[in-house]
Amino acid sequence: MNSPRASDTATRVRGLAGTGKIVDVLAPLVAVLAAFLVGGLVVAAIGESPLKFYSTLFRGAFANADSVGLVLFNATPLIFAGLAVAFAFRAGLFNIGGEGQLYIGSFACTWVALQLPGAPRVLLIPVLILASAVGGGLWAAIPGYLKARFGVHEVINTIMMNFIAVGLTSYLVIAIFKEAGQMTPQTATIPIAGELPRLAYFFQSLGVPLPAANPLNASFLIALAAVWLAWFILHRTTLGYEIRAVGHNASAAEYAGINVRRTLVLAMVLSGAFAGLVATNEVMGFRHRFLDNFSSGIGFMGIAVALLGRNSPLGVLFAALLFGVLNTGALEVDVFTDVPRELILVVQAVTIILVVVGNEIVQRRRGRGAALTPRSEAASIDRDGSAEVS
Amino acid sequence: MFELVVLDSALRMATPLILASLGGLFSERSGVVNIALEGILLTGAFASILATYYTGDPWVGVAAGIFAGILVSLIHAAVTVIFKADQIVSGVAINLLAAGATQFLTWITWGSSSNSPPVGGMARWSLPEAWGPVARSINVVIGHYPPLVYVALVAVAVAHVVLWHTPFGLRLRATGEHPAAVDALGVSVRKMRFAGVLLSGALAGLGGAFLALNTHQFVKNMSAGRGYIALAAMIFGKWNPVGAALACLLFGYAEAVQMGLQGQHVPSQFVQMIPYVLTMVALVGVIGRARPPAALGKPY
Amino acid sequence: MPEHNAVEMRGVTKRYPRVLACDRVDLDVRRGEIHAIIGENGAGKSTLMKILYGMVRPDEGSIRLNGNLLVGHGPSDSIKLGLGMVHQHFMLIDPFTVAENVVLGIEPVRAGLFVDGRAARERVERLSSEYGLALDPDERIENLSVGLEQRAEIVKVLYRGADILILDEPTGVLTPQEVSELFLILRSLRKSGRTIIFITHKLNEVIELADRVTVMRDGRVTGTVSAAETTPEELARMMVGRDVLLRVERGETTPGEAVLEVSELSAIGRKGTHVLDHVSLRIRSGEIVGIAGVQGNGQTELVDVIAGLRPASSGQVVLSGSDITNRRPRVIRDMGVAHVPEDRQARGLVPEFTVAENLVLGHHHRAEYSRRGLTNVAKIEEHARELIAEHDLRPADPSVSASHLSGGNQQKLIVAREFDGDPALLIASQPTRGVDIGAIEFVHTSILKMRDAGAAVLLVSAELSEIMTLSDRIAVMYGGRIVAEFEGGTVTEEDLGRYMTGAASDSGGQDAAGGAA
Amino acid sequence: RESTPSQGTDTFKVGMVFDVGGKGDKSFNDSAYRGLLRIADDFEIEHTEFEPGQDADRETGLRKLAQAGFDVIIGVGFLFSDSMRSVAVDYPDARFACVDFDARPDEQLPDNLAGLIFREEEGSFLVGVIAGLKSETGRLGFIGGMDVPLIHRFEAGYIAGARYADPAVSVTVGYAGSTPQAFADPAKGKELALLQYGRGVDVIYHASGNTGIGVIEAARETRNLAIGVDSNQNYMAPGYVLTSMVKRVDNAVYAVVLAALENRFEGGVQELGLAEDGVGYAMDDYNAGLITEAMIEMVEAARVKIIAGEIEVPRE
Ligand SMILES: Nc1ncnc2c1ncn2[C@@H]1O[C@H](COP(=O)(O)OP(=O)(O)OP(=O)(O)O)[C@@H](O)[C@H]1O
Ligand SMILES: Nc1ncnc2c1ncn2[C@@H]1O[C@H](COP(=O)(O)OP(=O)(O)OP(=O)(O)O)[C@@H](O)[C@H]1O
Ligand SMILES: [Mg+2]
Ligand SMILES: [Mg+2]
Repeated sequence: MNSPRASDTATRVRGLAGTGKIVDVLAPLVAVLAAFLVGGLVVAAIGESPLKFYSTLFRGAFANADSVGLVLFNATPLIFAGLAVAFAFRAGLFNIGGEGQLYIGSFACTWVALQLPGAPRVLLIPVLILASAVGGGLWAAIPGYLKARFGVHEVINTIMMNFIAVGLTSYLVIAIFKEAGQMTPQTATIPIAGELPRLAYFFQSLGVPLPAANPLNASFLIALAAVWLAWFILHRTTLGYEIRAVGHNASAAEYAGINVRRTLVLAMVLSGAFAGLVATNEVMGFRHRFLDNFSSGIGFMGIAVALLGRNSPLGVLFAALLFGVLNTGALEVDVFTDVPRELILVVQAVTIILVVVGNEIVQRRRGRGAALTPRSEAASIDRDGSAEVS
Repeated sequence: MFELVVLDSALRMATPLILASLGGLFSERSGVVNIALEGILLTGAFASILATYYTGDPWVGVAAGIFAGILVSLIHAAVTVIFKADQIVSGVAINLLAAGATQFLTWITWGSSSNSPPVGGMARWSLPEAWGPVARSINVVIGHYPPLVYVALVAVAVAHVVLWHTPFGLRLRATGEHPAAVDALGVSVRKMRFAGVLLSGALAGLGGAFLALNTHQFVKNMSAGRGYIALAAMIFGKWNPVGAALACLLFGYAEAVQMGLQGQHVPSQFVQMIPYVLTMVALVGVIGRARPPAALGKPY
Repeated sequence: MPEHNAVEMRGVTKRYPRVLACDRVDLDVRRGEIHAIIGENGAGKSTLMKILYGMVRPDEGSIRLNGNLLVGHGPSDSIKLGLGMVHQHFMLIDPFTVAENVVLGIEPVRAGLFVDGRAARERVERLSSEYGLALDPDERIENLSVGLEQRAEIVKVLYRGADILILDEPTGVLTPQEVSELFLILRSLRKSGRTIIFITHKLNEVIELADRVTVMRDGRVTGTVSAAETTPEELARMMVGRDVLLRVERGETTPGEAVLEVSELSAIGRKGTHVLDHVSLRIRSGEIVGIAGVQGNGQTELVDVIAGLRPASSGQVVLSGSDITNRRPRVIRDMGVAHVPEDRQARGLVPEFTVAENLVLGHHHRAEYSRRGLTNVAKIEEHARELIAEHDLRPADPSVSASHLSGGNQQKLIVAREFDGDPALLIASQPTRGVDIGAIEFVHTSILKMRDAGAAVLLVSAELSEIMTLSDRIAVMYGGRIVAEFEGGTVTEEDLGRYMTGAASDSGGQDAAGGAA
Repeated sequence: RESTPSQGTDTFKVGMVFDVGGKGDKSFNDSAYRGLLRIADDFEIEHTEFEPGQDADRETGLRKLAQAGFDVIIGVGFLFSDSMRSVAVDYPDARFACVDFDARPDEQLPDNLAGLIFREEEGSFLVGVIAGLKSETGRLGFIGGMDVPLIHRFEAGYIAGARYADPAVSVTVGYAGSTPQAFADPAKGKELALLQYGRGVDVIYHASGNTGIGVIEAARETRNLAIGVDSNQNYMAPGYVLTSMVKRVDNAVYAVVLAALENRFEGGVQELGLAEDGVGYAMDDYNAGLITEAMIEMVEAARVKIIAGEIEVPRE
């Protein structure tokens, strides 16, 4: 039934579609390599050896079990933050508020822990994980609701709420919960029963010489579980189906009887919950207390991680590991070479830019394809309320 | 609360915000979201100190700040207008880049990745005292604030006139509303958007220059979220220069009051939150009537 | 030297990723004529005109304007050469005034720097009075009716000194009165020596207005004829590619109980006007009710309100005895309403989803596919395989993304999904828009099968022939109201046309009220 | 970074990790850095310094240095206290020193960890006396960086000293913020100072690290007086910096490294006050014209009394 020209088109299109998968993986890899190249050029430009720079970087990340443990430790919060962004992306939402959500999640976790001094481990740990998720989720629910109800763009509101979260937790820590007799703006430590075990002993028992002092802890396992969970929610639950439908095509979702507003809020809550889980590493696993201003941009790094991971949970895992390598290596570079760590930030930023640009080029050559970034158009809601009859 | 010193302080605090939000305005009126304002402020701040450090002339520093702002916004323009990549992602990446690059360069130049040495600031404007009492009373007015404060106020008026009374402004706004229509009339959407984004870089770069020159020093991350606040002010001001400037003044005032209130047992964190909470409340209340440029954020 | 044609296009070809929009098209437009271009949806008319205007680059072919070869030209070159285009989707900036829209790009300036608002206003006033295009230059576009917006577009073109005007489907959105006013304007423009290219797919308009007609089908030109020497039948044949329009046999039916009862239903649109104005309608089981009307007269809104996608401001929708007014879409779907939406890309599909996922869209929450919140992947796939086999969807792969399907197959997918599982009410909106003859036949037989199986069918279509072929009863909508109702087969296309244009609204309004009671 | 250590050599190696504000703050961090440079000049010592990027890097950074065989590792700032405690235990062979150590009451430190604490209130008292004597308006200002107990000590000593000199003075207090960033925000410092000067304050004492650069700038701009902190900041705006409360972090760093070199490093909390020359006020050519003999006499008298315990300087 096809005329010759139609089948020509079909072959061409099919050909490209076939290579799609490879391109999807290859494009970010090429971007990363190109960014490394840029970094190397900068190093050379300041008269240092790029070779030494990168060998130090990778030594810092891979020299021994301890380094690798640090990589995983540094990757852990980025996995959560990346999942938060990627998950919201899937609903067509751009959650820039990971930073605020992880602060609130961490504070909620700490606060609950401090309220339950005598609780047994089996109870406290799940409760604290829940508290982290709920804290982050509720904080994210606010911009989600404002988007769904009033159509206010979530980007601005999540940014505003980052500042508010930092101020609020700072106030709570300093004015109310500060550890007595200490000047560091931090709370008292949480009960030992609420601490996540470090993985050193576990790995040692497997014969991996991970030093006891290595901060890698069970939060990493929670992060792996979260990767699976994010995938499972998106692809194996009705809610995930609805989230993806809303993200891809809000008006089709509405047509299909999906409550678009509710789905948007729920997606935002889940996204915030992932961000809140950063507390499992920072509070339960590492510091065992809430330290004012501890994050220094984990939430923002999550955006980069999600982007690099093409908003798929597994991609987030790999991207977070890459950033973990870079951050861990950065410290080594900082301590042992004359190149400052800030160069790593530059490499990370260049990676993101190259990834988005590369993606657009690939998409254009392919004609069309899955959008890398949310179609804000699709998820925007008229104030007229055509999205819902109430 | 209405002491002159507080109002003075508010105006100075508002100045970088005003410049950056005017910048945001030109970009967004052309249809390009510019979250990169934060990074542009920072880069402008760095460049202005760098140039002042080497030339000793803060006005060269101002020029450098503007130039650096344009350079950074060029990246944003290229990524979003030519490659049509997502504008928010580009902005986020540029902010990261600016944070890393300015620290890196600070380290290269001055051996500290957190701050530059102090440089000479900008002299207040004044007429020679010898010109007599009239000159002296004029000096009271024009010498009251750092020069760039006046520049910012004039920029508001100029931006208003440009946007609403010149062909360029008409085309720019049209591009943000309906790029296809502009294209159909033979006006290059690409050129208009480049112009909008680059102007935004120039203005935010100038804002960064004020920030740094007024403190005589570059300090890492000294933009401290002002780019985002400027963006919020722009929305708060309904994408109008005068409205945005008023919103900036309000935010500057909130900050000044917060400092003025110190020692009076109002937790500073709460006062510092005022602009953010205000923005969120305003968005819910205002956005219905204020309409963002219809094609904002959409690549063309 | 003979006078050049105003436009000469030769061998123009444009490929899009999945279609050949224009295939070696030749087109000659003589100076001073009104030249119509007709063709079905997706035939490539708009693309051809955008290529002429310079908004789209052709892959191959040459274009001459008044004898000058255009190479790599853009809109600004076209404007300089006296070519102006009124686009199918208006290119107006809503918050700007008429005058601002008109002068944009060639603004009169004052003091070398500022837009001269007064000059702009005067120019607009002069142009509008010259051609009888009454317009207030200071009114914002967002406050104008569609007809006035179109005038603004025409003034825009005239302001640029165009002597060749392209109008892409200018009548599709106009009221009949506005259409006749437009025709007056176009004739006066022709009298002033201008050349007009006029796109439409309404045959009678062509005969009425045009000097010559070029017909397109599937990206190709099938011929150019003189309007005076042709008939609608001949044009139709050229458009569709065969002699008579395909007609499926509609057997007799004995309608049963009322399934859908719409009474006094109203809805408010964006501009605060009644887009639905006290509409009453009744459909019984085993009956197809067709809604005829010019696009934009409330058909879309009627369907959306029934489906729960748009709030009703007053009135009632009753489905099989229960009130479903302003219920959620999911509730309405679950009560047995199936809906083939008007715009399949925007509504009916999630193109990024797989075929299998799309085949449960809207049913995904039902117990078969969702147990305690978890999706039953195996069941969804099995369901997809069944439907794919039953409806001959191609490719027969449930895991392929729906965006990779051809237009016709996308429509078949939607039909397969919506017709599945014995709906009580089937709403079919423009069910055959942009699909080829084979698919049309499939869709039409499917609709009739549904009816025969006892479903109530609400059919909305811009194609009168489709309405006339399928409907047991026909209601005509105009201005948000039902202005007439007829038994199927008792009315001619011309009659319907008169009601659709509002020419015969008064008596029709009575009919409608009576018929719905 | 002047000399990059190669791993595994036998030279004595000192690593320094900075606080927020970092090297070049002309104040606290620079004071520590000066001490390091001085001892590196006097002895053959390899040294490296860096500023941690993220919070977790504080501990990891200390650990890396310890692993790389550094002999002395110095954390500049109380934010290192927690990390120091745990790293010191894990690396008993390295010696650790933490400036401004955040000691818990009655805390027992490991042998290889020295917590250096300064009695800033004593030095602050002395500059308070100078300010009280100098002020013409009778209104003094204090600008702190981060609103924390450490800085409250500066404030308390300063106020006590000012009242000691002139019981009628009033002191306006402002803090730049509640996050570490408050030590690195000169823009804010300047505005806070301009506000205070605008309200009739004529001498402001800042204890705000980098933020204070803005305070001194404001003094210069409005022709008022500022008092520097930690390092001698008198030179920064000659004629407008009344004096500086010097905290001899440099001396402390020097002493700690020297002790380690000479194998007499001792762990535990070390408090350094006026008696130990750990704090003081700065006199030099830049401020000689601002301070009279009579003022110095009174200040020196106060110093003697404090050391003798006759004056009890409040800490809060
Ligand atoms: N920008 C584009 N990208 C991809 N395909 C396109 C694009 N524009 C048009 N097409 C496709 O080209 C074909 C011709 O479209 P065109 O708009 O020219 O049709 P038309 O004859 O004007 O139809 P209608 O009567 O519906 O306006 C259609 O199949 C359409 O989907
Ligand atoms: N990206 C793709 N990957 C795989 N198959 C594709 C892709 N794009 C198109 N096809 C297949 O190629 C065939 C031709 O597509 P095309 O859109 O030209 O169909 P068509 O001739 O218009 O069909 P229809 O009459 O059903 O509209 C279709 O069967 C479609 O399934
Ligand atoms: Mg068309
Ligand atoms: Mg087709």
